[in-house]
Amino acid sequence: MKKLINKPDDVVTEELQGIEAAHPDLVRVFYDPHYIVRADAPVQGKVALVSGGGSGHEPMHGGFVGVGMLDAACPGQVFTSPTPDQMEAATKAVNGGAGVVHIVKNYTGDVMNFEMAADLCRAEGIDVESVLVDDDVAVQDSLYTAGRRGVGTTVLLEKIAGAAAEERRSLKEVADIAREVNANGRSMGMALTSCTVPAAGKPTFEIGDDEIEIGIGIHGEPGRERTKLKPAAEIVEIMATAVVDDVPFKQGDQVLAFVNGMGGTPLIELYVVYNEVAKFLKGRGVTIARNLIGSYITSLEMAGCSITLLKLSDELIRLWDAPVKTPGLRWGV
Amino acid sequence: MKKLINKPDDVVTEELQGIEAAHPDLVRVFYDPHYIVRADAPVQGKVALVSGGGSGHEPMHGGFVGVGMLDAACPGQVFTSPTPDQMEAATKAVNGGAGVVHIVKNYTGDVMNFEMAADLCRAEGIDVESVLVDDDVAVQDSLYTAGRRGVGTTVLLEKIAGAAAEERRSLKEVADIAREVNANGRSMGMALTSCTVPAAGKPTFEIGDDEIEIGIGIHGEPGRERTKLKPAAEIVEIMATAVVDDVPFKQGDQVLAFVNGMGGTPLIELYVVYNEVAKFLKGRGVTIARNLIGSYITSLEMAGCSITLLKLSDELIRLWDAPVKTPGLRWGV
Amino acid sequence: MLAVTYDDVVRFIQAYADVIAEQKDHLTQLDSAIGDADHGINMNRGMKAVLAKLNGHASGDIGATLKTVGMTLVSTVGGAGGPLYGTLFLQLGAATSGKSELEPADWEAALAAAVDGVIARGKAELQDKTMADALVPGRDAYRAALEDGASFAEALRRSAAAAEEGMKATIPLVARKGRASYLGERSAGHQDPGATSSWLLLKTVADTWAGD
Amino acid sequence: MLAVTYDDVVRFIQAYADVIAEQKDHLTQLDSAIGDADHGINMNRGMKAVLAKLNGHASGDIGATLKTVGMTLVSTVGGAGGPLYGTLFLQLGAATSGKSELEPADWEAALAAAVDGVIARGKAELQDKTMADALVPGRDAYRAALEDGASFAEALRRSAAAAEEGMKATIPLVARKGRASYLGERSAGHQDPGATSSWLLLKTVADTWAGD
Ligand SMILES: Nc1ncnc2c1ncn2[C@@H]1O[C@H](COP(=O)(O)OP(=O)(O)O)[C@@H](O)[C@H]1O
Ligand SMILES: Nc1ncnc2c1ncn2[C@@H]1O[C@H](COP(=O)(O)OP(=O)(O)O)[C@@H](O)[C@H]1O
Ligand SMILES: [Mg+2]
Ligand SMILES: [Mg+2]
Ligand SMILES: [Mg+2]
Ligand SMILES: [Mg+2]
Repeated sequence: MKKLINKPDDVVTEELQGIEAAHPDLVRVFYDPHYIVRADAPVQGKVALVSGGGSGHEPMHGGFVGVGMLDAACPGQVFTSPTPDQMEAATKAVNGGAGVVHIVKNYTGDVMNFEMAADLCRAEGIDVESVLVDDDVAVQDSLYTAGRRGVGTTVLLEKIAGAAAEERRSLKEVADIAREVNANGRSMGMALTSCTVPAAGKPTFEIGDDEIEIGIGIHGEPGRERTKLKPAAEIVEIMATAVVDDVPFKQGDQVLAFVNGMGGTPLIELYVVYNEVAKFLKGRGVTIARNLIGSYITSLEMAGCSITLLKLSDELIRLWDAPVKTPGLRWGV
Repeated sequence: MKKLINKPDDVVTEELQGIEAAHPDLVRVFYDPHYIVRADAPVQGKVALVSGGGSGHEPMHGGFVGVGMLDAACPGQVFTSPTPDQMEAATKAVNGGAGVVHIVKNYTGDVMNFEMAADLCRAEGIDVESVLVDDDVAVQDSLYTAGRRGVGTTVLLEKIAGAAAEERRSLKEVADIAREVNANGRSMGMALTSCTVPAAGKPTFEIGDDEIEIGIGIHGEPGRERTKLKPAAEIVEIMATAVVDDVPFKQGDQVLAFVNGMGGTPLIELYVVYNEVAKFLKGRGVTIARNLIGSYITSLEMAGCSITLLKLSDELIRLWDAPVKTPGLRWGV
Repeated sequence: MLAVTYDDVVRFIQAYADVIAEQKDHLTQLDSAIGDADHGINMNRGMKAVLAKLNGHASGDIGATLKTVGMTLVSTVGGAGGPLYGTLFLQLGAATSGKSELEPADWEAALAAAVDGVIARGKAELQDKTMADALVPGRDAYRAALEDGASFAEALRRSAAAAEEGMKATIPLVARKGRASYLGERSAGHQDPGATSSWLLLKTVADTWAGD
Repeated sequence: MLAVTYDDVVRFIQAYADVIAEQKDHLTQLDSAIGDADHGINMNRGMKAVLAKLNGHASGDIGATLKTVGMTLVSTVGGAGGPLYGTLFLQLGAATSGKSELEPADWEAALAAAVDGVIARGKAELQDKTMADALVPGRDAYRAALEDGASFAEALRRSAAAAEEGMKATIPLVARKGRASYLGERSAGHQDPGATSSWLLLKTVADTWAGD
């Protein structure tokens, strides 16, 4: 295992120390338990957004804490859901009296931990609304599984719901907008290589030199098919078809196209992929009104990408364009 | 070779098509020859900044074209200097009558191609000032070599000189500020893994599973030493010592600390590295006044990082903080 | 053996921590086949934290100590295992609150509450290829053994044996809960890591309390 | 052979493109040892572009055609090789401007101008482990051969042979120019890729014009 770390057990804590040292103007970091809040938390009268999940997906979620996006993030150990005490402490720290939205990616661990946390918070009189993100079309037969995983749409949802909260909308409104984003967003990922969880020390899965995994999860969960390496155009065709047919996105729709790198993918490849996505959507008569290209929801050093499409209303566009100032996403300010 | 591409020969062109499709609000892309200019070029009365270099270092340089940074970028083939006709065409396209600065990383190919281009441009009556970036302390005995390579400082220089140009400073002033940045910036890189040039199809160098290369160049050029994998703290100690002792940075200095990923390095590791850099500089009494953490000057999918330190004056801080709006770097607007 | 003392409970907790430490890589390995390669790491982090927490804090109250174990697991394990094992121990604790000894019927009630808690938390049904597939037969076999008039020790041994069978029976199953469910048919042929750590729990109970 | 015709020059250019295509991997391999693994790829891209450019454009003017080759290389090769080989052909072209035939002395002058151009562009000195280490002996041997009274063909063969020796002599050298110089002592023991492509150039001249 080759990583720029010290001891595997210390990775998450040291990452947090790095974030604390780097962005004191944007965030404050707490260690017992682990959570990150925006520098000016709690913002009185504003609905607060709390998310969290296993580490290893940076910049998500810690990198999205700041004005216009999350109020707090709870980082778990690498690829391991954080714990209810983190979520409870974070929720209390950012509660500005207008209620708190928990943004939960649909993984059994995250769901159960956030459930326990929400119970604890409600018992203390804090209004908590939980919003589940489950946008991964790679998971089929979702009736017979834990359901679709939460992946790329999470980033877009955190941005858009964050903008709504910044406008001082009510708890219900912010949660509804978040759910609207989830309902209109779909993703699919693929991997060229595996990643290695630091504490495990060896690759999560084996994959041949000429193989790719289509439909990969962000923790290296297996996808729909293991296939031979293909040209980018064919890979995009497979993934984008699955995504587009699922909502379904129709001719004339406006979308946000998000091409995401898995952590080990260079930007040059993401632009090649984006070019294919743009051609594909043009062929389907779907207009890309906004886009995001980069590594925003990652799987450690995994090479690969995911494609997320979010159907946009004018309102969602407005909220997407609103200023955001976080370590990982910034514009308009 | 596993990459998200179609044909190796088409990578650069398709990447440009992706950039064109993604950022029509920020840039315009030309194909014969290849160059990228900011959407509103030429800006009359403003000194224009043109840079360029081999592709494979994305977002540098194409991702830095836009308001407050570069007016144009010329992408070569992967890891291969662009050609004088590209530079000449780009220079003409962005010349707003106040002269053009060519920002040239110190590689033999880049230097000679930019030299030929500058000759062509001057012959057509355009005032061109060339600024060389040569900040890589890994290159020793620079008297007996082609000199130090241009690496991380390039990103900071393009941002700061871009801000100066935006203030309508003169050609000489902008070039002088750029040279001041180069004089006060030093970098050193390291690699955990090699990268593979698409057209070559196999890794540029071999490296053992437990080895790292300290002092690596951004094209995989060998560094100062091949050594066993070490903890991040030790790696940072070696690199930061070489950087700090070279200017030298002294107690009380204010610096911009730039921790850069080589393309295949996940952000979680960059924050672990930044944490070590912050501790190291604290130990030396050097204050980090600004920072930049992310993959901005990359070597395809190479895993590794570089550390750049730039000694800051109040003036450089002000220019660094000025608004910038490019695909790869954005704030204040 | 007619009843389990406070010290027996502490010895069980310590022994379980040892077993988890020893089986850490094996559990992680099982999780890497159909999950995300962290079950052993997570459980071991949790049980190490439990040991640190209990160290020198002998309350004498079995229920209070088991609750502490549960709280500690909840806040240190994370993932699916954290809430599930946390709930398991919290429920064991709630059912044994204030007790300094456990008689066979006390353990029957505690185990029933713990298994109910895990099922309420995770909503798994039998054959979903989860912890429940080891815990439910373990609970049922214990109860049946007592009804058959078996000794406490014998009932614990049958409980562990039934859990082991349940665990092995997860191998051919297609997972329908948790991360392994994403694999669909491909999850068949692998033993469930959570069922394995649950068998280890009931086995450790038997080994500690019904030791020869 | 007393003089080289326009067609001979075109045949040389075509043959050099073929040789580069054939040696592409070898040149890239040499560059991967002490450079960035692109010399063959770059030169091949350039010579392919040259063929496309020349195709059907027989001007009859040797100088004009060689200049076109140079311009094309400048705008397609990139890296260090582009300006250097571009300059080499531009200077060959400038020295032979308007000619439809080259006599031995014409080639002497053209080669001298080309080598001067490469040195002016790259500022390499002998033994810096660059193209110059093949080109300079190639030029000198050609001149010396003519002075010795050798035939055009023989002079071209000696030129190629001297370039080959110069190329081989780069092996032990420590590079002081270009990318290989970053390697310091570690550049010793490897043959310089640019010296190799330069030898191939002079060898192709000899093979094409002094063919048996
Ligand atoms: N809904 C559920 N109910 C009961 N047990 C479950 C459920 N989901 C998962 N599990 C158990 O959790 C185990 C995985 O635990 P662990 O690896 O710690 O969590 P994660 O899947 O979050 O990484 C599985 O092997 C399974 O036995
Ligand atoms: N300053 C120089 N003068 C002459 N030749 C040089 C000089 N620098 C480099 N070269 C030649 O260029 C060759 C490398 O060319 P190439 O690989 O095409 O360029 P790059 O180094 O930019 O990738 C070297 O092998 C060397 O012979
Ligand atoms: Mg997990
Ligand atoms: Mg090159
Ligand atoms: Mg797991
Ligand atoms: Mg080269």
